[in-house]
Amino acid sequence: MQQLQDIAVRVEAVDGAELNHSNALPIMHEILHALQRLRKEGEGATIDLQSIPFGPGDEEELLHLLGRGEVSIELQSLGKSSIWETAYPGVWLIDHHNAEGERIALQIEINRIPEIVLSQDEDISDAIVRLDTQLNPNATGSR
Amino acid sequence: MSEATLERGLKAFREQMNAPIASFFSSCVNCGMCAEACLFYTETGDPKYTPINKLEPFRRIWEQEYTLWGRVKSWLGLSQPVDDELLEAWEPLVYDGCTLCGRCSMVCPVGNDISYMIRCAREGFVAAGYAPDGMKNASRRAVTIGSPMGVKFPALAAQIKHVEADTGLTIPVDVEGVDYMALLSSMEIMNFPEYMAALARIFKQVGITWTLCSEAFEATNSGIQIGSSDIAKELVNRIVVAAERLKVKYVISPECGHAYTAIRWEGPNLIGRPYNFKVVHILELLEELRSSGRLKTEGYEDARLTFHDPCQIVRKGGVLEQPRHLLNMVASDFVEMNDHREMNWCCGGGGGVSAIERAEALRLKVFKRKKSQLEELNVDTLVTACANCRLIIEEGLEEYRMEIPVVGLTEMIAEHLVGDEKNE
Amino acid sequence: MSTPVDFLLWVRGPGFDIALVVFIIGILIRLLEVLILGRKPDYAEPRGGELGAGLRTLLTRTLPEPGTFKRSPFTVVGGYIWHIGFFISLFLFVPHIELIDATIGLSWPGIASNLVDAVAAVTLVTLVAMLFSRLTHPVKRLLSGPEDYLSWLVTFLPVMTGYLAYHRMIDPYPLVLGLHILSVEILMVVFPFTKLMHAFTFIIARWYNGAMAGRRGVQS
Amino acid sequence: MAETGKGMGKTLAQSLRESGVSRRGFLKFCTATASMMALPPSMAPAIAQALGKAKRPSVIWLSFQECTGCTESLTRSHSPTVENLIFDYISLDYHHTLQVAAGEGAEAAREAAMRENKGQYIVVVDGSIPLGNPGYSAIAGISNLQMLEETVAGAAAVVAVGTCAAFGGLPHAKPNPTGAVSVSEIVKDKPVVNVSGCPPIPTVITGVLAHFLTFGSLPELDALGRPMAFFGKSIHDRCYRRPFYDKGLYAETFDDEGARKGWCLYRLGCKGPMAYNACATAKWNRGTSWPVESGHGCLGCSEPDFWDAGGFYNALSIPDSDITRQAVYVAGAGVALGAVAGAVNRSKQARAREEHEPVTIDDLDKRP
Repeated sequence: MQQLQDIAVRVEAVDGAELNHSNALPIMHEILHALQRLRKEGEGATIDLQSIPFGPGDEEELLHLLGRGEVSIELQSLGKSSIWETAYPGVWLIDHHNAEGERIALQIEINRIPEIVLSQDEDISDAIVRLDTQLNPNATGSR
Repeated sequence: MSEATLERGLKAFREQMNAPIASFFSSCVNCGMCAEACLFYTETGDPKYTPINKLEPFRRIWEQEYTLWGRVKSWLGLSQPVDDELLEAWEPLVYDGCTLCGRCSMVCPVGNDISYMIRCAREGFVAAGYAPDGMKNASRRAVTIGSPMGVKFPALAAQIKHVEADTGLTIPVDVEGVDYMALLSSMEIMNFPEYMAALARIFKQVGITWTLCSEAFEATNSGIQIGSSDIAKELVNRIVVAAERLKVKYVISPECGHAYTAIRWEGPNLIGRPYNFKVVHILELLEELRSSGRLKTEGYEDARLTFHDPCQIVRKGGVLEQPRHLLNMVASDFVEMNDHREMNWCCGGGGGVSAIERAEALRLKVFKRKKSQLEELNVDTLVTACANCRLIIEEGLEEYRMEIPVVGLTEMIAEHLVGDEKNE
Repeated sequence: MSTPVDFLLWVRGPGFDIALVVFIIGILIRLLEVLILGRKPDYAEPRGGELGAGLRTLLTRTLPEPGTFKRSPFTVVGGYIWHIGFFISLFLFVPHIELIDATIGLSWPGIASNLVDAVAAVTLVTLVAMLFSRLTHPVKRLLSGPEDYLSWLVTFLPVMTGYLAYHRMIDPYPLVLGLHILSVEILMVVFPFTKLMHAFTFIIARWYNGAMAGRRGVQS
Repeated sequence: MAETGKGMGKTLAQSLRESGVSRRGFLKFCTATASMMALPPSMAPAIAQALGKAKRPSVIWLSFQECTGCTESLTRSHSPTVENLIFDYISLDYHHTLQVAAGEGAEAAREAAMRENKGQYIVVVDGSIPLGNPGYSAIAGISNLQMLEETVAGAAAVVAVGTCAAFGGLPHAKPNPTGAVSVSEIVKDKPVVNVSGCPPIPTVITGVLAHFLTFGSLPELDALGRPMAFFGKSIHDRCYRRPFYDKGLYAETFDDEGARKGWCLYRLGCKGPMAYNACATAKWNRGTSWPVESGHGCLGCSEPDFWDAGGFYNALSIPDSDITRQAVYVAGAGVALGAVAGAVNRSKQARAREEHEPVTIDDLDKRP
């Protein structure tokens, strides 16, 4: 069956400028302030773009303004997540999708590295167990 | 015999109500701007002299008897009645504190003609017996003797003799069929006989046929001032009867403000019909003579002089430009006051106030407005065209020790007549 | 009347109907009870015409006489600001134009809502200043009675509730919108019975003033 | 609340971990949950902590006078998503549209869930309750009112889903033939959350359930009992077309230049200013669009009495009645009454003139 997202939705533009509902610019300002705070106080910040009432074209405009930087990360956990640093170092875009490929969150994180990219303690502990089991298949509870 | 009672007063108020007054009362939002136009407020600073406040009794009659909502409020007992106490309290505001100068009527943003309303309100006051003694006495003298100052014809005849002796001209009296019948005010007869002389000289030069009337020489009308149309009608009627008997074409209103209002604007309505003659103010006549080239003058006054616009002649009479043209004919240094023409300030003694003895202190106080206008200009001479203004201003100048001569415009013109033997 | 929406529906429905009936009938009664009084014929020979002079005064009285303006600038300027502000808010705000269009079928372009908002804010401040002046200026204090303060209040409330509604300062919106409409209905009901009538009768008054003066050859 | 109950065994975090989801995946899930609950991203760690302890609550779903649109909204538009993930971790023990069991078996499941989770379970209701004739709507011979009362008796909280359950909705619209009322008019002794909308936004339904699942409590509510996180701001406040409203740029018809340029739809009857909902951010059809973005004004479907709040295409500011015609009649009456008032004035004036007694100089003085 055809998926809803397969139906092409084309917004009939009157002219290009009309489609920008100028929601992108305030967010750019918010990003600037967060970036300044990050450098001064080392404190990160996250902006949930799904809580912002974007009109047609706003998201595209924002992503265009932010551009792409040097780092791209792909995360495979409960579906794919695309993470990339924008043209402004310290400003990251995080695009979470579920197993069906639907977006479940779209965020901008202002940080040295997005929190979700860091390896988690529980997973590291788990890794130790698994690695240990693999290296010492006969030993029991060596740790 | 009838008598003045509250009931008659209320009836008179009711009788005066009409669409203009109802629209005025409906429109007032108590913004208080009329106060700033009234010299009784500006010079005393007492808010009770705010023009619209002077109309409170009349306003109540309007609201309670001529508006639906006001009637409902009255039935519910929410209205304050108009009673003797109220009229007594307001009498000094309506009479002593208003010269009917009409300046407030020029500034009201919603367009209320407040001085007209006060004129109408006085009908109610006088019918209820609330009018100042001075004005009552003037009215009595006007009706019984023929002049508010008690001037009888023999007194005029004596002045005529003096003037004739002075000028060598004849002052015609009771001549039938002439073009013009001149009126005089008592003040001109007693205080400023030079006006009569000026008329005689000017009319001789331009060749106008004219007369005085022994039965109707008095132009002033106390009925207009006290606010009784009945008395005013009786006084106007004397002039109408005389003018029609002498078959004149014109009646000349003299240099007296309210006389002009009485004979020119209120008269026909008081007698209930148009006249068979025309009424002109002396300045209107002179200007007509000047512009048609019949009136010729020579020489100029050297003195720096200004003109005091008499309210009833200028603002409420419509004779605005004539005095300017005439002055420019004989004056080389004529300056206007700051507020002039239809925005002039009253001398403080109009509307009958000059007849109220008890108002003298107030009158002198509000004269300060004219005083400061004169001080701004630093003039040598003040010209005016109203005997009452002239007298009031002279008194005021004396009180404040200012030495500025006050002259009548007609006399000044007469002083410059070409070919008059009096001119050197 | 249990929920704000019920309240809004009432003020937009029966409430508005009642207010409109009182407003229209009241104004017509007030105008006719003035006009039908008429005036006596004037037999004095006129020096000038009444009609033109009356119409001219109708317009010229909109501007203050310069001397009076100098003596009471606050009343004049304040009066201008709030009247103009009130009319801009009333007639150039698009939701109001929609209402007028629905009522009498006339419509015209509005102006930017945030401009109306700024104007309304200035109007509010001015109205408060005018009230203060009325309470403190000796002349205005003497003249003013309950009716003057009632007139002020019913004029102030629609602007204030309109401002609150626009800024959604009271939650939920149907409540504040309902309050706004109710305040206008109160204004409409009070209007014919108070000096707010001057909004209509000033035309008659100015005309008579100008006509009476014009007849005598004076432009008042 | 929502500590252990029978059949609620493991915590959500444990279940996820056992199904091979990494901590990182769990954090991603928490991020999505925060976004869904309209909570700030900074809440994600708190959600992670809470979900680490959360147990699987039992949910009983009751459908009364409704069109099933609410259930459609929740289910039909979804392939498995984060909402479904949530649903995997609640126990939907009774939903007569969705469940396999029928008849007595279904009712038995409801009774079992009520018994086993007494005081712990959540009741979700869609549809209004008729107070007129109980026969207007009944399930398994039990009237809606009776079923609601007995089910709610042991519940922890009630979620009224859809405008019918929240405010009476379409059945409640005039003339309300069945005497339909909302859940909150019957349930007075339990917390009731209204998730209004016709239908409500699916993520809002799941967001509320997620909140209960996550924090074990109900979210903050507005005066109408709706979660502030979703209903705290009006459509108008969050509308991307709001700048056009401020600038005074309005579409006059649905096909004019203004409409094509996406100007404000106020004049076309948009009820955005009085409607409180999250459409502008949550959007519909998985974020595809929402009514205003599609070029149609908001109907205000999440508000009480929205069916009776005037025409959908009438601007919010205009009254409901036919004022123009009414004004003509009223003006006629006004002229007639004004003529009467004028005549009364006129006669008073005339009488005063008739009764006029001339003032003479003899009666100038008032004689007592």
